[in-house]
Amino acid sequence: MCIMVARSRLPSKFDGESPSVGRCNREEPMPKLTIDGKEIEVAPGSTVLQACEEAGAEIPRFCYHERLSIAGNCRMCLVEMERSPKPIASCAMPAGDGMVIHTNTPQVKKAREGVLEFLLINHPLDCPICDQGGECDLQDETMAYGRGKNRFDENKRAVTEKNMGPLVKTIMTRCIHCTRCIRFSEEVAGTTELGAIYRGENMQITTFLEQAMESELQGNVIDLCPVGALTSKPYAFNARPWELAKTESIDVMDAVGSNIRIDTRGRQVMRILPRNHDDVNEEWISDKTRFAYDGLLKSRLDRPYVKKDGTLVEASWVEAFAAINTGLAGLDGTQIAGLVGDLNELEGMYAFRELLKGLGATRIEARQSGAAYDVSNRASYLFNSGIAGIEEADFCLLVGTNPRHEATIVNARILKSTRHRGLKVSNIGPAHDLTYPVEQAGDDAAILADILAGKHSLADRLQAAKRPMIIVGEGALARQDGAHILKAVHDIAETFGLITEDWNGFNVLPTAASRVGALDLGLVAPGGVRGILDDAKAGTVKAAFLLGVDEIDSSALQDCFTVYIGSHGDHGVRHADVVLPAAAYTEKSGLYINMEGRVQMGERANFPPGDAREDWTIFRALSDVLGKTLPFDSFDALRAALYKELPHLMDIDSLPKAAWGDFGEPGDIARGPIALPIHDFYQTNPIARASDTMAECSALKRSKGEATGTHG
Amino acid sequence: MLKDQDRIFTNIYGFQSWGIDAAMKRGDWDGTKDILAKGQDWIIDQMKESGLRGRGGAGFPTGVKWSFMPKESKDGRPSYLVINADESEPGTCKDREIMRHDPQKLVEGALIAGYAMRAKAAYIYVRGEFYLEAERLNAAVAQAYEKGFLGKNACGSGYDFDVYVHRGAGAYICGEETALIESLEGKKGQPRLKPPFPANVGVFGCPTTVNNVESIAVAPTILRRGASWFAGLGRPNNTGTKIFCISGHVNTPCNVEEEMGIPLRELIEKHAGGVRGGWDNLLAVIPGGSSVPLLPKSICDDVLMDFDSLKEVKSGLGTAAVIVMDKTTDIVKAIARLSYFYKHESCGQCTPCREGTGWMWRVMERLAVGQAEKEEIDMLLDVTKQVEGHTICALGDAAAWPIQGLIRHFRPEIERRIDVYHGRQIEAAE
Amino acid sequence: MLEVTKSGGPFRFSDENQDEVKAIIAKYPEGRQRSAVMPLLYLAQRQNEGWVSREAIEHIAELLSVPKIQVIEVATFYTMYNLKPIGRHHVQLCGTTPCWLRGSDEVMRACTDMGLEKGKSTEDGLFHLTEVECLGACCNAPMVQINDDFYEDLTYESTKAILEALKRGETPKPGPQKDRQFSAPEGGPTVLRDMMSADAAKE
Amino acid sequence: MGTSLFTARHGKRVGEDEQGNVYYLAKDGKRRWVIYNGVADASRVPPQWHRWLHRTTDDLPEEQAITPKPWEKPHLPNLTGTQEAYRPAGSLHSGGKRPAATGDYEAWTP
Repeated sequence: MCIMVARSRLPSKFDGESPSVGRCNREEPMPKLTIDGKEIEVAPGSTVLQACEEAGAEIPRFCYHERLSIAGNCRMCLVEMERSPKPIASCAMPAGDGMVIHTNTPQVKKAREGVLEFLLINHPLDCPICDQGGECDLQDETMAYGRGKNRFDENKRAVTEKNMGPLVKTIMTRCIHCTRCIRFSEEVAGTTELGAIYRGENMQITTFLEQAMESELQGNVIDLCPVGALTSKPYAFNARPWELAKTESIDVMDAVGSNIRIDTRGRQVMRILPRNHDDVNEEWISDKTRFAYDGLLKSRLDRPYVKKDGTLVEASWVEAFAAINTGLAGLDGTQIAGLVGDLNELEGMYAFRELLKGLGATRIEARQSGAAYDVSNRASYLFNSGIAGIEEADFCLLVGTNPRHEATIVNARILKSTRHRGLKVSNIGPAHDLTYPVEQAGDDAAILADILAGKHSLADRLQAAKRPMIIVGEGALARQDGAHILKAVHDIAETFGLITEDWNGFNVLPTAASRVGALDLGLVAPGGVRGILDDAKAGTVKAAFLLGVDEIDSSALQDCFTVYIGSHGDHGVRHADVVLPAAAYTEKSGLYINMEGRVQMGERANFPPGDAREDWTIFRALSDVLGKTLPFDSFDALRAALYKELPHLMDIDSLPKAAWGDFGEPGDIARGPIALPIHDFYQTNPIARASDTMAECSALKRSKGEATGTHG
Repeated sequence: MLKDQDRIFTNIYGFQSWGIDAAMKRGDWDGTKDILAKGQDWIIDQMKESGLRGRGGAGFPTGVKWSFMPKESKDGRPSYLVINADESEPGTCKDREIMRHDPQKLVEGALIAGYAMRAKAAYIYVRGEFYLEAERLNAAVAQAYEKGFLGKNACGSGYDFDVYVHRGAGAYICGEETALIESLEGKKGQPRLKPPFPANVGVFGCPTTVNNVESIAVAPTILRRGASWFAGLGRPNNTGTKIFCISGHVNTPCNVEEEMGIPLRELIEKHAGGVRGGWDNLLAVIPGGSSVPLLPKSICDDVLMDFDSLKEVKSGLGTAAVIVMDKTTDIVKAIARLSYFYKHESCGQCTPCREGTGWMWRVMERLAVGQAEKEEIDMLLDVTKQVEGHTICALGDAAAWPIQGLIRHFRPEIERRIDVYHGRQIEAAE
Repeated sequence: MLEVTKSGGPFRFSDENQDEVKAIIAKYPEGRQRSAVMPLLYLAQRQNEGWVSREAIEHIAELLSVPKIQVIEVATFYTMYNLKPIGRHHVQLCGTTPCWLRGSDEVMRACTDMGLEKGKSTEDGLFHLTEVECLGACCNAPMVQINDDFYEDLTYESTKAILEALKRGETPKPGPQKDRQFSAPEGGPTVLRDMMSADAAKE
Repeated sequence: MGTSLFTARHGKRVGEDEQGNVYYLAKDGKRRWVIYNGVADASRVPPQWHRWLHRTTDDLPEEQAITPKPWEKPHLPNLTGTQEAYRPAGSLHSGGKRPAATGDYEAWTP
């Protein structure tokens, strides 16, 4: 699992202060240990705990976490080492050659029982009302090491709750002071908002004077907390872990493709948790991924609507299809356009495309943000280095992107690399607090031309770096001269050695989960979204199909016959003539391609509400009514057709290497600042906008911004 | 008894001026340049030969400790000397006297020790409450700079060396070397995990040696008078002189420098005016600061005051802070008060200490009035065993030992109280 | 809940302390200015009548580019930082075993008789009494620290006398309140008697 | 009928509660009883009278040294089986809507 990766990158609490600690030196010999009589060789830099795991001895732990620095403070992982008078904390002890470790002696058991007793004496006995119940490390370890009887006759400690904002609920009396959350906030989130005040038995975890946390990753402390001290506020008292059905799926809130687990009870999504994927999201997910699920219950389209006398009225599917048939009557293909939104799976988009193609439509467009992607070369719209590849880079240039908002997980990876690998980051674009030190080069897009001409200091930085990388955001590509910028970055990549045999430092950061998939399907039209909307206004486009398109100014479609297919009543339905209710991402299986070009499969966790249907079934049924029947009757047949066109989709979860080539349009880059695509991290899609939790976060952020006068 | 000419701290009582001129008259900074000229290896060898064991409590040989420091910096990291003047072990008040009355001994020692371990600078970490002592030390350092003994080309040796004074702010745990390092870095004083040891990764991520004030302050005299002089005092493996702090129920509490291995009884009777009410009125002695187990009178009669002798009787020399308790003492309450001290000073980082010190104190408070069951004595002993040896630093051990000592030697007294308390309860019920 | 009193106005180090701030930061190696957190908090406390305000904490955090939460961690971990206003004379009474053995209870009684209450400031704002742990003057027990000065070898009477003198606005003589030279035994040292005369100075 | 005769012969009226129930003590002090004002329902006896009636105390309510707490509500008889009986939220009898359950969603309306 993740242990192999974690071992070679074992961060120490004192990393950055000691170049000798935490680095894996390949020349070092493998230390050989004897664990419970079993000899084992482990990678250099491993800890005794990891060696024990390798040898199959389970070591209980609370404070130790593979992805955080070692604190060694819970003392639960004590083991016996020969020639050591005291038991040692295995999580903190580097594995040394010739060590003889015992993990199952009576002394070890006694020591752990002692530690566990100490943890329990001041831990409340409120498991029946604790949200962690059933998935609590302390409960589990108590089964193994509990005394079964209380010897503590004194009063238990009570600790006041701390306010940490709208997402994390605290019951601090339960805290066992493992400091995982503190280390997370400093090392992974990079915001350093949590700390422990006071000392001794009065030690309390809190934020600065109980201000709400600002990190977009704060929800992860809920998973990290081994007890019920930090729990999810929106999920509080909602469900027990054993009554939830767990479905493994893929997130659609951004283009990262975070691996998630959707926990449902009956028809309702109760919570969303991360799944471990070392190369994508490790085991973190952003707060939007984790908490936007309540948006799945709000503003749902649960029945078809048809516009009659200027207002939308409820209709049956048959009526709705008939209305579409009427609306399209007499139109030829050039007058029909299709737009694809941000959250769609490949199967739906494919069926959509096939339907529109059947109608003769030529303009199907998925670049909702207006970014000038070039589908002629796959490398031109991928994050070619790979998310895990960030850790190999030594210099990173951001162009018109705020990864903290556009891909929080990628930002965390950059932070990790700056902390442990000495990555240096420069930025062209508006200045933002990205949680790590950034050298701000200005927000003028024309700097790119200067770099290319060798006139800018960044040119030297790129030249000097061994593995440089550039991340171009949609903010830059969505400018009028986006294609020119794409070309300029392409040329910079070629000029400054970003493209080598085993390294591709050219990266694009799309903001939407469906983007790469749509581009693979070739859903681009000349003139882009802007062109279609202009033509709709001008009257040359007479009918438009919107597949979950909510980020455009739909007023341009006022006079156009508009069909909206989607899950939420948001911007897109405003001027629709027919509304077809579809499934949201938890309610359908499907393939997604993340920003790296990695194909991942999501599974259906629950069912769409009311009369809503999965996207592809809608298009299949509609095609029948329109007399252009699509050639698949089942989901499997659809997938087979899709695989036939795009065989690389069969290669699930591998990181493809896109061949390098020429792309972009040569041309001048206008001087002027780059605007960022995301203004409000918490409100980027219809689900998030429907979510009360996200609205609360957004309001909090805005009020803070106003209070301090600083943004982001 | 130690002859006056063999005493190192001649101005311990402050009869003379603390200033550098007076100090030089007393012999400080005499031939320091020549000592430095003999080289690092010579100094370390001499220190090893002298048998000096760390005066901060643990008793690790100082010369050996210095020799752990890297001989050359492979990665450009400088080395540091950190001097632990965070004197807060209850019963101990020796470093304060050195700092306010004989500071040049410490400053000179800092230069020599720093030179021997190739350190770039020394930080003297003075406990925050010693405001005036820190000011005095600052002034003494400034005087040494003025004379050219510190700074660039310190003492004419061609070696650059700086000494800084850093003040703590009230935390006993900062006397632990890694906690002190954390504190010096501007963090909470929470001990670090070892390994890595400070000699590898210490303050600011650089190799560091942390020494007690007394260990450093005696170094110049040892080197001037020769390792064999120092080694000739005391007993083998427990050599030299040591400042003893005698407090509690004696007629004249005081600090006094004496030879290692002096009998406890002689120490108390000769220098501290004897136990209040005569030797037979003695109940118990804590021989080395609050962290070591106490000794009942029977052992005190003939025990010698050095590391090994006290270890034999299951106690320790610690900081050589002798706390004397006569028969009027409520011994359980005295130890309960120490338990409160450890509860108050636990840093809260690791579980056994954070939870255990509070538990132990609460049980001790009940035992002090007898409000307990007799089984709880064994339970308390078990709890101390659960704390001992399971913590990151030694504070857990230090909190456990006094209680273990108490139960070892005074169990009947605790049981008597329980009986009395329950007897009273029964009376009340009738 | 932790409360740090606001001073009500922005905090900055006074002009005379500005050089001190620079000197403190200069003591530590380049990039390690965080070490100055503790000295600066203390300096702020001295400048601000014995307590650290929330504004001061925020100012220091910004000055040293340390996250605010980590400054407040430090400010709450160590006992010497006062996070709310306290009386003019901070009486810190040592109650640990060595002092307790020699009568710190009597000293405490003297304090309470003078109207001081543990953990509180007097109404006139003159005194603030705290019971602290060992202050490292055990050979001169019992003792109290009042602001910077140690008053040692106390009895009920001498404690009262000191507090009364402070009340009158006088500065009583710090150090042992008995006839004794610092930590030498009462009645004169048993060793090094020839160091007692001022001109003797020879090892 | 028999009761009222018995009451008239042996009973001594000692008091009346807010509901008008009248309490009697036998002249020899051996029996205590109540004549209800209306339906004979034991749960209509308020707590203070209940104490007296069941010989928990000999003091009459006005003599009992119990000051009502501010949060105490006036005594109600057991309403089970009547119109006023308690119905949980969502009960069809109380005419309410059922409480929220999983799977509920808010539909969009134009």
